[in-house]
Amino acid sequence: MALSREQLAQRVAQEFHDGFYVNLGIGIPTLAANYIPEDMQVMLQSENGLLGMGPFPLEEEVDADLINAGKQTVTMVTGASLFSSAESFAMIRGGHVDLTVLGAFEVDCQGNIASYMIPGKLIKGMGGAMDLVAGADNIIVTMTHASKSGASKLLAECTLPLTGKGCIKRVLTDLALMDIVEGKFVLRERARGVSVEEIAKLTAGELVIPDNVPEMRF
Amino acid sequence: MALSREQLAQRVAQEFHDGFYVNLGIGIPTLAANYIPEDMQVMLQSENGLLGMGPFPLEEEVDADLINAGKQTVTMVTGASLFSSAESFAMIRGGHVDLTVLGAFEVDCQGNIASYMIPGKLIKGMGGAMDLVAGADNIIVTMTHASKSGASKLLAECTLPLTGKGCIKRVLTDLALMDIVEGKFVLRERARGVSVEEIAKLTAGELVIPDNVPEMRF
Amino acid sequence: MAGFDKVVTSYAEALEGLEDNMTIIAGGFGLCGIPENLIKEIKRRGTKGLTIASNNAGVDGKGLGILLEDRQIKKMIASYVGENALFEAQMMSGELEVELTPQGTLAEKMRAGGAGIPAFFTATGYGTPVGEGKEVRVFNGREYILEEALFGDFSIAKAWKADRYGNLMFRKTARNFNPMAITAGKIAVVEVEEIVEVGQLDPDEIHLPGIYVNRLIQGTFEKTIEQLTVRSA
Amino acid sequence: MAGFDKVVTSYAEALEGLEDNMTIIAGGFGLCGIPENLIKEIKRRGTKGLTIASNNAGVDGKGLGILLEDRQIKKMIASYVGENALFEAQMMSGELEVELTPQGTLAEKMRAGGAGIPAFFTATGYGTPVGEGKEVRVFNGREYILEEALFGDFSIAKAWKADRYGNLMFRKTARNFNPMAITAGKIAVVEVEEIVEVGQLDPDEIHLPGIYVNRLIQGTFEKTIEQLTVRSA
Repeated sequence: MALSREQLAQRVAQEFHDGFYVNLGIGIPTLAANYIPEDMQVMLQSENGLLGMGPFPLEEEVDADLINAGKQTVTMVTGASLFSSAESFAMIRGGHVDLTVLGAFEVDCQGNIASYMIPGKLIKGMGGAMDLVAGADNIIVTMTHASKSGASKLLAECTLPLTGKGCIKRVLTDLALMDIVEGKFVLRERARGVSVEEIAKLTAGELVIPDNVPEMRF
Repeated sequence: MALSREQLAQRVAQEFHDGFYVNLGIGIPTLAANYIPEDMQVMLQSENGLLGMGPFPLEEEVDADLINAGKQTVTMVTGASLFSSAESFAMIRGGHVDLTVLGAFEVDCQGNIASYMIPGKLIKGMGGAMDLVAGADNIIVTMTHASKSGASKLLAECTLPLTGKGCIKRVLTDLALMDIVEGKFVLRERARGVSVEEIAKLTAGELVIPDNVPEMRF
Repeated sequence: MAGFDKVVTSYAEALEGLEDNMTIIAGGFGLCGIPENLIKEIKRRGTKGLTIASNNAGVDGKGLGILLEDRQIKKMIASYVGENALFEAQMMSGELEVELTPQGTLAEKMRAGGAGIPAFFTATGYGTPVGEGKEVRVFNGREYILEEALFGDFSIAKAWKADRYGNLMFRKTARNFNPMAITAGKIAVVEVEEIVEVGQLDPDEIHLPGIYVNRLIQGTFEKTIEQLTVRSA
Repeated sequence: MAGFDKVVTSYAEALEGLEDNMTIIAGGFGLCGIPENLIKEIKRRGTKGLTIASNNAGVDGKGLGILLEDRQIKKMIASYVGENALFEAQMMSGELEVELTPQGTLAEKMRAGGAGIPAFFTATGYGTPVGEGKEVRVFNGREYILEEALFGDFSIAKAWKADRYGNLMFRKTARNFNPMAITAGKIAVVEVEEIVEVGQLDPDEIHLPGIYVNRLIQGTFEKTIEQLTVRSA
């Protein structure tokens, strides 16, 4: 069965390590913060100028001067720091953030990602996504494996304008976890009850299927 | 008579305006701070990260963490601010400092300046001088007009390695104040009792002598 | 104004000299830390043909969004404009020119403008529409594109506290683009919540030195929250 | 060390992994704000063939000057080296390679290294020996030269206060090159006068976030004054 949003977030959280500075994109990536193991410290970077983002505020804590990159009111954890957007992206572009998680419309087996624009339909802008994918060594893309009509979003070549070129090495979909290695998707894990054949059918880019593809564990 | 160090400093101070942010190089330029008119506010920038440099400290005020670009202990005036070297040179390079005053070995009528190196003899480094001359629109070079043996330091072309190219528009020597306009020195003022002929004799670069060259007034 | 006192007492004075077709660099992220009263003054003045660089374009009826109503903006340089229906309509119809710029590149272009760096290389946007027509160069085996600095005729920004010399402190994530925006404008105008006497700010804690600030005004702020999100106790 | 606690308890541990022929980016201006104990530890380790980027090279017997005594430095990248007789002697004899770099360019090269900017244009040094062999390009009618970023295997720096997460505050002009130096090293080692508990520093007043810091150690400092200048009351 395809992963729920919560399961996707849970699986993302398995990529966290103690002491990681992490930037979580809007949507499912943000949910992953709810699944940080209790014995582990992870610090969240918000690209609008906050390192050490905490949970949403209690009603009486709400502060218009304290928001995240999605413009939501947030709080700070103990040990947080605040800085300008230039400093924030110096941090991101300079590769100081340990893990970046963000969504996408399409990914291809060259490691390209398209996530910010559908010509003629959706032109909201890239925000910080282009800097995030260019700056991070360690990126996880979370997305649905295919459209509702069954069209694969894991392509041989992205059809939409790119957010970044050759920068994606790991993709988590509602069906599978895949690495991108030498121009091919490599299937690493599958959602519970989802067959390798089903994943293969919905993956348009070249797919490598190892002998053993375990189910994800939560 | 040639200007004394104090008179040079006094003449430099006449170039100050109320509300000017000024960077004063080591030596005579620094002395100019003693001649800021009482009814005028001038703020001194020290390129090691201080805007609002005050006088030397009293003995009991000395703080090893508070020095100027010449590594001398200093104080801060009320309204001072502190920042990193990157910020300091962003300020300088970005043209935010209103006036820069520094010394030189040679200047030529193309606006070139040589101030940091005598090959084989003196290789101490340029410090912040190259950034200062490249970043400022408004620079005054203070120097002696000629060497002790009478060799002009105001040349048709600098002989020493340059600190900056085509960036000097005003030179104050112990004999004269000159502007550099379209590849020529233009004599603006002369030291008291120094003749136009004497200045002309000690100026190797092309010199324009206006009809009226007043003596400096202090 | 004498010496280093940057304080002006009216918004009209704060934006004196702003003319049609000028370029403005604006601070703020979403509606957080935006110079809301300076934007209202631009609307009041009716200045047209503006090019504005700002991370976002406000929302309908708030922030830079109010300048769209009378079509005062000719061109917008921004990273994200998804919060504004009027903006989208004017962009789609071609009335409004938009230069989408990655957020980090936009911040760095403003900093570069203020810091005397005319251009810099970044990996951001290489191989994407942002990189089209820009020089590509390889450093240490990786491709980077050349991005040029941004300069404004004016900067408009919002800080938290200032002294009369224009030394500034920002508060929490309302800092965002404000410090860099201020450095990149020929005339930098800053509105703040509080102006204190000179000497009341610790020199070590000043976020941006007053040398970058030309005019300073104290205002009152709505501080609209775009996405009010709370948790229960 | 668990989580974000960056504190180490010995200088040996602080510089673990430093090997011959590595590159070090060092903070400090003259003898102000220099990581004096980390420099002493480098001397104790006897590491050789080092390339060091630092605004100055210390004086005889102080600061980076002590690394000249056993010829530990192969190459120095600095803006001003005039305070050090041993340095001058080794430079003149060719034992020591020196890359004189303008002070502002040096600061910006360090910042660029930390900020993912591989190269930038600056007017500083155009038409001088510094510009020789470097690309020249005209922007808005003025010539600029291309300067590349600096990266280190290690950074060594000195701050005033830190919390255990490595969030840093600097004091007065001892800030100087320290923040940028820290960002440009693969392993950034910072020594401070005081380590406080996490939460004791105001997030708005942190000069450099702990994300850039790998190892943190508390030390005691001589703070030698190079030019003691006083006025009388």
